[in-house]
Amino acid sequence: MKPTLDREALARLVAGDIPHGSYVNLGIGQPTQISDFLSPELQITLHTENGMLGMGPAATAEEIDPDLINAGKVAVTELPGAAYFHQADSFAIMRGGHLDIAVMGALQVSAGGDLANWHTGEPDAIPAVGGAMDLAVGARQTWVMMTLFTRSGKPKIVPQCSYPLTGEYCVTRVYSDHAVLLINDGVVTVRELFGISHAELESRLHGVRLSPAARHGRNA
Amino acid sequence: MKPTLDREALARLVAGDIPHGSYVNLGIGQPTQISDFLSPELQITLHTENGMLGMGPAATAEEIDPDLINAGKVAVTELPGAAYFHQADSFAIMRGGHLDIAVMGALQVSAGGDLANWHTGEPDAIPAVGGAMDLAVGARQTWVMMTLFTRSGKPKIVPQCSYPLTGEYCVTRVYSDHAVLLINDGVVTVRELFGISHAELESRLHGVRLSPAARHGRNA
Amino acid sequence: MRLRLADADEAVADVRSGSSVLVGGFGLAGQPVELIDALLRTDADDLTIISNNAGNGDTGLALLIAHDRVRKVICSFPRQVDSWHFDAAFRDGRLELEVVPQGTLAERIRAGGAGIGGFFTPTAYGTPLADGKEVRVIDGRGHVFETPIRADAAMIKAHLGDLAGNLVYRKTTRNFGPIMATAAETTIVQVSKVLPVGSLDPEMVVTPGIYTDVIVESA
Amino acid sequence: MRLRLADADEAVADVRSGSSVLVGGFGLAGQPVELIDALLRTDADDLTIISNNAGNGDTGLALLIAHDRVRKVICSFPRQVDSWHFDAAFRDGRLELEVVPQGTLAERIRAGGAGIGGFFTPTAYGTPLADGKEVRVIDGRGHVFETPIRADAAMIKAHLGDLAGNLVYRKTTRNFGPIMATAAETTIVQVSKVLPVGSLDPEMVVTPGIYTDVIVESA
Repeated sequence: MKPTLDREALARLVAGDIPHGSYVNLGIGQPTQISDFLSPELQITLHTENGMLGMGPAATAEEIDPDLINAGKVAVTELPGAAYFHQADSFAIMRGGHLDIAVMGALQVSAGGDLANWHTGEPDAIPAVGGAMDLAVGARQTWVMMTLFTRSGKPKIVPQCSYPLTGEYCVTRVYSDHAVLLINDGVVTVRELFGISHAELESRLHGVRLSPAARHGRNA
Repeated sequence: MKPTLDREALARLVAGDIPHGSYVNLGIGQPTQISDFLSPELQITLHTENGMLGMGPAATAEEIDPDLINAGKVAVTELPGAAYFHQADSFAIMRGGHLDIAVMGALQVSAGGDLANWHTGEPDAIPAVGGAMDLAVGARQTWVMMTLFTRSGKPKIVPQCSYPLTGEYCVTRVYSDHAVLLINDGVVTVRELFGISHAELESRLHGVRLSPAARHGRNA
Repeated sequence: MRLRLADADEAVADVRSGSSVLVGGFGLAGQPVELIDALLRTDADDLTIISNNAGNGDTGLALLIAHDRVRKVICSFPRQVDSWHFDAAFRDGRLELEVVPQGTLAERIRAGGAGIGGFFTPTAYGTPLADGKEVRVIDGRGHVFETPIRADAAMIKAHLGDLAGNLVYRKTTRNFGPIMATAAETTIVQVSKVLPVGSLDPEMVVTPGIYTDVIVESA
Repeated sequence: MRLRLADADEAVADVRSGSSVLVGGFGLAGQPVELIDALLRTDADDLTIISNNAGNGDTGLALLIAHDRVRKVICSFPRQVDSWHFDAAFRDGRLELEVVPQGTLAERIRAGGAGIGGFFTPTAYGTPLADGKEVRVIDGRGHVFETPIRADAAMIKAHLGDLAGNLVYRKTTRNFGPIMATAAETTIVQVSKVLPVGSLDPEMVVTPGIYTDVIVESA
């Protein structure tokens, strides 16, 4: 049995699955780390929804420019071939279906691919959605990167989301510490497992029907 | 009685009525001539709907650049302070209410300010509308520049347009060879007459109720 | 970065009979003449052309119409002094025509590229071009519901492109290029020069490379 | 060319109590801090602020909220690590909040500036942010009807301006500036330098001068 993935290994795994030449938006938080493992030969172009294509790595000391930040408001750099645009144009790229992949964190993902990642639904929570809903409806593929269980052990893959939705039927893959899951038309297929058996996964994801690992390779 | 205005005198009259600092779109045909009489001190900025603000006069021999044309597809020039933009942005300027004045030709104008200038309605006519409808709904003021009567002597100011409309309730002024008319809430006020008496004008514009000349000056 | 460099014939080879094609330009300014000429050399017909005009003189779009390759034209201003090929085809009933106000045409193409499902515009309210369309009074003003336009291909002309697909235009040739580039399955761009990545100032880029699929250098 | 040059205090003097104000910036990038500081020095309150965020730390927008000058915030992402003034005002019920997805916020502002009466977007369909809104299935996909946003004033930050009001931005500070400039009765712009007319390349202008009403140089 392969060991459970730590955050770095998970980021490396996702990075390796992004096809050559893709246009990608990496969400705030854990997905941001994926960029550390994208090799230049892959010619992957990063989009940041605050108005840029061709975003480079985080800026270090002398490179820091407060006028050049990513969606997480972290100072970043500009790669050759970059372009800047305003917010309406930036979200036209997202909503118009021009991004190949968006990778986002999640609170819950349903077996049907519904995504919940913006609001716990608690009455005193302050709602803040940012660009998550636009990414969810817009990117050709939405991948989720998260721990498979909450700290208290509750599964984040659920038959139906109990948290308020970000978008319906949008998630196509879930990358987690314990499993890579493919979601397609309500069928959840196990691609790879880490530190957990299929039987244990099934028992912990109660109510979610899992198909066995696909035979046709990683990029299915 | 003042004499009838020829096209040049009419263009000069309209030019003199455009307030300092205005943003203006001059329609294809007769209105284009207005630009010959706009003095630089007036700081009037011309918009051309094919994608430019700060359009200068028609290009002469060595200035002609096929990449720089106006909406009538005539080679023009660029003034200092110009800006280029694409069609969606150009029509956002028009439809969004940012132009002070559009001056267009007309086939008919109704007493209520309806404009007909794109289609004779004849069954074998090939319809072509261009930007006329967008200008009619978008400019803060729509001025019409035309002859007051057709070659056969029919009035072009009518109780109701018989030609297909370009826009409803949009025309605020009509500059013609015989009269300058102000249209406001269905009331047509005679500002100035040229080569025609008020009584004769009234009789020839049968069915259009005319108010007497306004007392409060040219820029009413 | 999935940009394909091609010559004009290779570039248009994927435009099949029955395709819808957005064609840039306002009159001749910005019209991708080399790409249209290449399309003429294919056998694609039954085309739907979305363009501001319907061809001028005996070149470009006008020839495509003259050779009966076009089933339908969606445009704002077909009739011009030199649109004799369009005029003849239309009067003969060889061509379907949808006239759209120029600003509505631009906005529909933008909506197609921007994932907007439709919009209400005051343009054309109360006119024959609103016939049969949903209307709604918003804030006391009549509006017409308009739907997005997307096409199988876009053929546009830009000034300079880089190998990341970023584009800049020249003067009033910009017109429909930037919006058409966003609204097609395949965007084919004719440029006067293809530059190395990093040659264009990122602040000046008008069309980001994400929209460019095929680029043709045509000096 | 009706541009007014002013200092920050003169520039914001027309923003009255009860006004709606579009405020540029994504976090601090592009936030017109000098203009907000000037607005703090007026006595305008009961303001509706439309901005992506609801203030950071103890500066700019955050202070406007801290001083109870804001009645309502329309934004996409109020809660941040340093949004304590917003958080407190919201929890105390001193502030009304309308959360709008960031792309819908941008598109509503663009619609306001572009004379569009409303549009259907797939964003937020099936989520609580669509509650109470008109929905429509278009081409098999659920859409939500969204209305344009216009405001009494826009306060934005650009990089350079010329005396015709043309503006260019710098890197990711461009964000909301170009669309907010189009959607206000009065657009007030803070720039680092005002240049003579003709200093900006017409191909590079992002906001044409027609949208700029008041310009403040603030180095």
